[in-house]
Amino acid sequence: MTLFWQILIDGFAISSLYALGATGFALIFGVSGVLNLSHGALMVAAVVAAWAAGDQLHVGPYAGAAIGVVIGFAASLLTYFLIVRPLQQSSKIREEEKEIFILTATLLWGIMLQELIAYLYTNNAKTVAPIVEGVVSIAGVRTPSNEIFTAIVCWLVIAVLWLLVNRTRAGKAVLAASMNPRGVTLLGIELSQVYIAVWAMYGVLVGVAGVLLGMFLGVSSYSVGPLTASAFAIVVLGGLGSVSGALIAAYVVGYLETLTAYLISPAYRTIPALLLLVAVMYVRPRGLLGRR
Amino acid sequence: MRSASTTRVLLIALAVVIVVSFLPLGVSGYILGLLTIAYYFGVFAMAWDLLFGFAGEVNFGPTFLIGTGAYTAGILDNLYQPPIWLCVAAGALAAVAGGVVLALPALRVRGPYFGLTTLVAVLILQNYVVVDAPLTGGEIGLTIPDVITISDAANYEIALWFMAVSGAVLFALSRSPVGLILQASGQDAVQAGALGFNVTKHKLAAFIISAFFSGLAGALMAFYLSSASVGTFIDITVGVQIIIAAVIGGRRTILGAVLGAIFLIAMSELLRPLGDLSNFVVFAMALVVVLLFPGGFFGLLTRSKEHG
Amino acid sequence: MAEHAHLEVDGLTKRFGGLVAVKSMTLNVRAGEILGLIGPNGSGKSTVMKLIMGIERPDAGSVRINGTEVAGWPSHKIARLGAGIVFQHSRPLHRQTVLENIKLALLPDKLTRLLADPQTDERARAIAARVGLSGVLDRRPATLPFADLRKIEIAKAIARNPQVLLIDEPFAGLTSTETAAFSDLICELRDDGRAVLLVDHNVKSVARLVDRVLAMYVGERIAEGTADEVMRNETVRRVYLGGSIETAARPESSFRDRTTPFLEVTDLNVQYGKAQALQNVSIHIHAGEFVSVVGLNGAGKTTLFNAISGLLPYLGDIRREGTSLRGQTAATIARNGIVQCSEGRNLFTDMTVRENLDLGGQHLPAAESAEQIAWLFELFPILRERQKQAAGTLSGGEQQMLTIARALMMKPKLLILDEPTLGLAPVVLEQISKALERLRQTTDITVLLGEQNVTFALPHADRVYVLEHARVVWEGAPVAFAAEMGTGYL
Amino acid sequence: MNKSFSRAASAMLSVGAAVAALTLATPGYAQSSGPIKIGVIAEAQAVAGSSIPQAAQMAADEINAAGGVNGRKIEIITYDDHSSAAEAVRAFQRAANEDHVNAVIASYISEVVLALEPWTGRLKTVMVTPGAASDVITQNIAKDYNNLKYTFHGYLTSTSLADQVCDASKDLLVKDLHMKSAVVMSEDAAWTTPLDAEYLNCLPKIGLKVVDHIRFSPDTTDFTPIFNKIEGEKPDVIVTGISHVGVQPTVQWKQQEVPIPMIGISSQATNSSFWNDTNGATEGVLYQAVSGPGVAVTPKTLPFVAAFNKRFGNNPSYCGYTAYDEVYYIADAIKRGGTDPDKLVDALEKTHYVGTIGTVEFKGKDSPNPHALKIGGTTIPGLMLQWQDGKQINLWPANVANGKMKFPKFIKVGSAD
Repeated sequence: MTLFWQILIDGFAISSLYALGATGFALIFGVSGVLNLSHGALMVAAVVAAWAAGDQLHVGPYAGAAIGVVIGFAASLLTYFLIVRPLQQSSKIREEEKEIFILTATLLWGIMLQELIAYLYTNNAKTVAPIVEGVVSIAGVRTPSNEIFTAIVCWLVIAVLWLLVNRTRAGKAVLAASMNPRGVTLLGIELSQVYIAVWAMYGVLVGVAGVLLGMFLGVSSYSVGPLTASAFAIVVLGGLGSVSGALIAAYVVGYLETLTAYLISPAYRTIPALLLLVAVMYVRPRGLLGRR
Repeated sequence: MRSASTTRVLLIALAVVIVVSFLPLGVSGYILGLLTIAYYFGVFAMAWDLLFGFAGEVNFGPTFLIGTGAYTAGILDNLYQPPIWLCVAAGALAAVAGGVVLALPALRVRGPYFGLTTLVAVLILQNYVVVDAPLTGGEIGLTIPDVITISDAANYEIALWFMAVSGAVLFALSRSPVGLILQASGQDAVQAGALGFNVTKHKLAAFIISAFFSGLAGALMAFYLSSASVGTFIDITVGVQIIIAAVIGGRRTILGAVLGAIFLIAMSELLRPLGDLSNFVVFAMALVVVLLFPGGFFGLLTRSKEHG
Repeated sequence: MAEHAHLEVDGLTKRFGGLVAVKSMTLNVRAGEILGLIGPNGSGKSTVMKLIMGIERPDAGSVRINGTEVAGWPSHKIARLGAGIVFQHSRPLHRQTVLENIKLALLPDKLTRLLADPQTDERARAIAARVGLSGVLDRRPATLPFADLRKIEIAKAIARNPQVLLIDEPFAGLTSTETAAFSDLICELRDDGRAVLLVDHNVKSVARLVDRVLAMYVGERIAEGTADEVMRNETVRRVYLGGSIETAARPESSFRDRTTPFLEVTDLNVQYGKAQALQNVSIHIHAGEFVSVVGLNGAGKTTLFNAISGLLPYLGDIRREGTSLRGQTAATIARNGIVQCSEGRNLFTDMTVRENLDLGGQHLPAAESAEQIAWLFELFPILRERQKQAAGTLSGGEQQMLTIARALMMKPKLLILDEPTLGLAPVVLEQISKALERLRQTTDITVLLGEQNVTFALPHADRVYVLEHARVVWEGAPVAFAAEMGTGYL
Repeated sequence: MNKSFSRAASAMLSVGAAVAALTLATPGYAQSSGPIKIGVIAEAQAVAGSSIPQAAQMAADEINAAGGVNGRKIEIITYDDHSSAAEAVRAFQRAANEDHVNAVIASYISEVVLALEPWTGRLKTVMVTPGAASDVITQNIAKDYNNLKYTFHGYLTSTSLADQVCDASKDLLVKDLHMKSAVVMSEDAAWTTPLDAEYLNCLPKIGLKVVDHIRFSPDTTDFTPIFNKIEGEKPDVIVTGISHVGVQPTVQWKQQEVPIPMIGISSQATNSSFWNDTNGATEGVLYQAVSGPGVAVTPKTLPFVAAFNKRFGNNPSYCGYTAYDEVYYIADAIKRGGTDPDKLVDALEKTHYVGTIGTVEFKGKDSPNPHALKIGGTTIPGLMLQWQDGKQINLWPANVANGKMKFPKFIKVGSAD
């Protein structure tokens, strides 16, 4: 019985973190059709910034976390203005080829960030000073408070995002753009501003997800690739362009990994999720909730 | 007339290859070693370009094919020590089988979905290699007891002529009727079908050919290095380098991919004095090429008026 | 039927979800015959073509080519059996020359053929000569005029020597001289003894060529016979021209802004790649006026509207109240009051009706927005009932009403309606028509309506333009339309 | 047309040009009377790796200041391999063929060292690794001695590491704390296979019953399930074998307040920056090392650490100690045997050198692990350190201990006396 609760609680925390990380990735794809392969690098940049603020500037955990989020935000906008927008607006590249160019360029950009981070702060894994410490007992399972904190913040941020998108005018414009960009233009809303808004929202998401990841698990510059791959996998599993699909997929992957770690062996942790992904691609090529 | 031009390009390339084949007379083993690796990478990138540039399939997993070839050859040599050519052939065949496996989803799903499937294929192979350490050597790599030769010059010539032959075959293929059909299938499968072409058959063939050369090159390179490891043959960063080589060399040119591969490897060596930052600079240069010169090196060098 | 028909289609049916695109279609084309398959946009004629070619799989029915049943086959097999298709859009290989593009079509479907047959070159040249491409053999498609690109498509289709040839909108985007040359080519192909199926919007465009015409409407056959017979057919006339039309046009002199009309479009030219989508088009609309632009699908209506909305680059001038709109973003133009209900509707399908409307009113203060919604619910009562439903779950007619309502939320000075009747049932048309009439009478809104459905376009209009092959061919009062343009429009 | 193809030709000629440029860019040949060259291949971005060239350079400077080797100066040439085996092979080729080094000190990563191993034979160039742990390195030498004898393993093999952990545990845990059971927790990797095998062999011998043996994927990020499982089994101690991971399990061990101490191999814990990287979560972690700050393993240890700290502003990583010693004993071997590779191998095999981590002696040709370091009392004793308040305190062996074992509050150690 304890095992059941352990799996339930642990799976929930890690899945929430996956969900938050993948939400931003799904949002960007949904609205602007960009698969941002520098995703992992942006997250790591946020973690390392938060760590460095604590380690070198000796700011407290709250300020450190805030600095991490700000760096994630800034890095996201930089990615948009420096890499994505010039390619989207390029007249030299045929429309149908833009996708591969954006993929390649964001990939390169991600590797550049990774190299730069390793250069400045070595490739050692870093953890962000946690905001809450200690453990509490839930249903007989001793659970780190930080794990609960992570899950709560993830859901708070997702909830805020939901409110932002569903309850504010600017947010609705973003949501509308994900369904029909032309329709948004026809209603007098500048798409370019919608894109900036969405990359800004994405930046905050990446920043928060990164900092939480840094507190909960820790990352190194080597995590860039795996983080991008996991967000990509979750988003595709959920169905490209579907944020709710991404949320469900995050929990499927998170729980599958946790179940494997508990019931089979931690050595095979990621393998069932990968096999599931391949199976879904064969049976339901558009993902769980995919529309496109 | 056009076919004459293809012959002409091949003749020019042959001339360059012959000139370059005399390099062992004048340069050190180090330069030869560098170029040996660059030539194998050139083959990887050319094989990728056949799939992407002609069949229109974005394959994030070239290392799935390469790794399959390298590890099959290496494991076989480790276990039974058959003649080396047999190991290499087995590597190429295993890669072809891998290519067929990879092609199955490609015929069903497209674009990013296919891209992800290929990525997952790499991750699964990587996991397998790490988990099945008794057979594969695990994360520290597989030591391959036999070598083809330990002479720098001989290894260089093997890589050079292997690349030349692969390049000639792939290039001729891309300019051949089959290449034309492949390109038509990649660009517009509906129209190609309506012209009477079995798109599935041609795409499958492209996967098999790409896999064959990838696996062959992987197996040969493994014997050259006397070891195979995840970091040299399978890791996604290796795949990324191959893709970048092909893109900055010039997509859909086959031969451009070789330029890209040599550029990447030569640059990372020339920039060695920069130490830690050298990789950063190499990738920044590649990014500039992608942003400003979408046609790549080959595009820059062969740009004719029609695009102007 | 004495002759052995080359193409026989019987009971062909295709459903997309709940929509029946083609319903029990039967047709046949004999060797040496041209059959014109016509129908307004959305009638299912292109689907018929795709079903024959195996690009879509039929749900029921049979397709026989030279007596062989091919329904459900993959298209490459159907092609090899002797069917060929000329697509409307040309998609040549860009890096290859014209000659190589033609050679492509001559290649066998074999992996072993690494060197082209020596005769291939000769045959490709012969085909090129036949379609009139000899002069440009070594050029790349990107450097060619549009008509030559179409010729490449024809050349590719006939390279495979098909016994059955399907041609989609053969003359779209061509000038009249080019059209004539193209017609001759198609006639020659028939005289070779091939069965040719031409698909187009109206009888007129193919009348000179065809031996028989088959007219379709919402997936079904409505008439078949010679071009003349079909043109005289009552059902066809009703589909294309509607019944008797009552008009309520106000004379142009009754509008106050006579010297500087609200919107003035002068010498507008738009190119899509090589194709001329609009050629020297000039129109104007007065404040408060209801202007209809009538034209078949492909005539250039949507292009005209998109140019006005700032969605396309163009040559010429578009002025609003004397000020040029050039340089303004599409969103600015919309915010300033020129609002378009586009042909594709562009609804936010996963949002509710209410949310769609709210987005339309997002530039308004909250109170004003609520007021506007209340008024719109009166205009379209069904939307009030459906307000919590996702837009994507509405019926076609409801979606159209929502599109119009959403545009009206922006309190437009000029409302552009692009094909609001597309794919809608007559009952729904009636409702929308009534709403428009009410709008016209109760507000001083200016409307620019684009339609191929004349019944819908004329009653409200004060003035009518007819757009044909990228040009304005007629301008006048609605009453004069039937008399002056009626037959030409069929 | 012709124009575009002449451009294609020039495209291909530019390949030749690139090659030519490379050729011109390379320096000239070294003379045999010139300096003794030692190549150092390591990644500077990694904490463990960055100490290697620094310590090597320091040793070279000291030797040169003292007059060099037979009057010849030592020159250190460094190559960054970005921890990639492929890049390391290129660097090795450059070192051997282009820069004509006399010996190479290379990498702390087993994958890289194993990839270089065949090249030592092909290019007949001596290589000593300051940090890789895999037993396979020396096993390969046993299989093909004539070709691979140029490789020397200048650090402990996995089996040796496990033996040292057992020795220390016997004194610290069994004798002092009366512990009876253990769980072995290792990353699933080739280097831990012999390590775990030896753990399972030696732990019962010292009186620790192994109640479970957990191997986890090296790319694991969430360790909660693993620690939960271990807690359920109520062992007295967790014996670790971790290297690729380090920060993550340590931080989560602390966050989850796992009441069981960790002892064993934790490569990252040897880094002086580990306290900061884990934000102090490493408090109480016990880890094996060959050296430690403030621990006078030999009279040379502390002066080395002080000089290193003065020059580079931080403590050397474990590879720093070994790399420093390696330069010295390579120089010593050259002094005895000259620069001819085969003679250098012979001389290195006879090495008896008191360095910073103990006395370096290599196992002989007939051992199952030729060219591996001899370990134990008179050779390399090994240490067991513990992180306490941001400092690395040595607890074992007793003669060089500089502190007492203590654990954070959440650790429950039953019967401490």
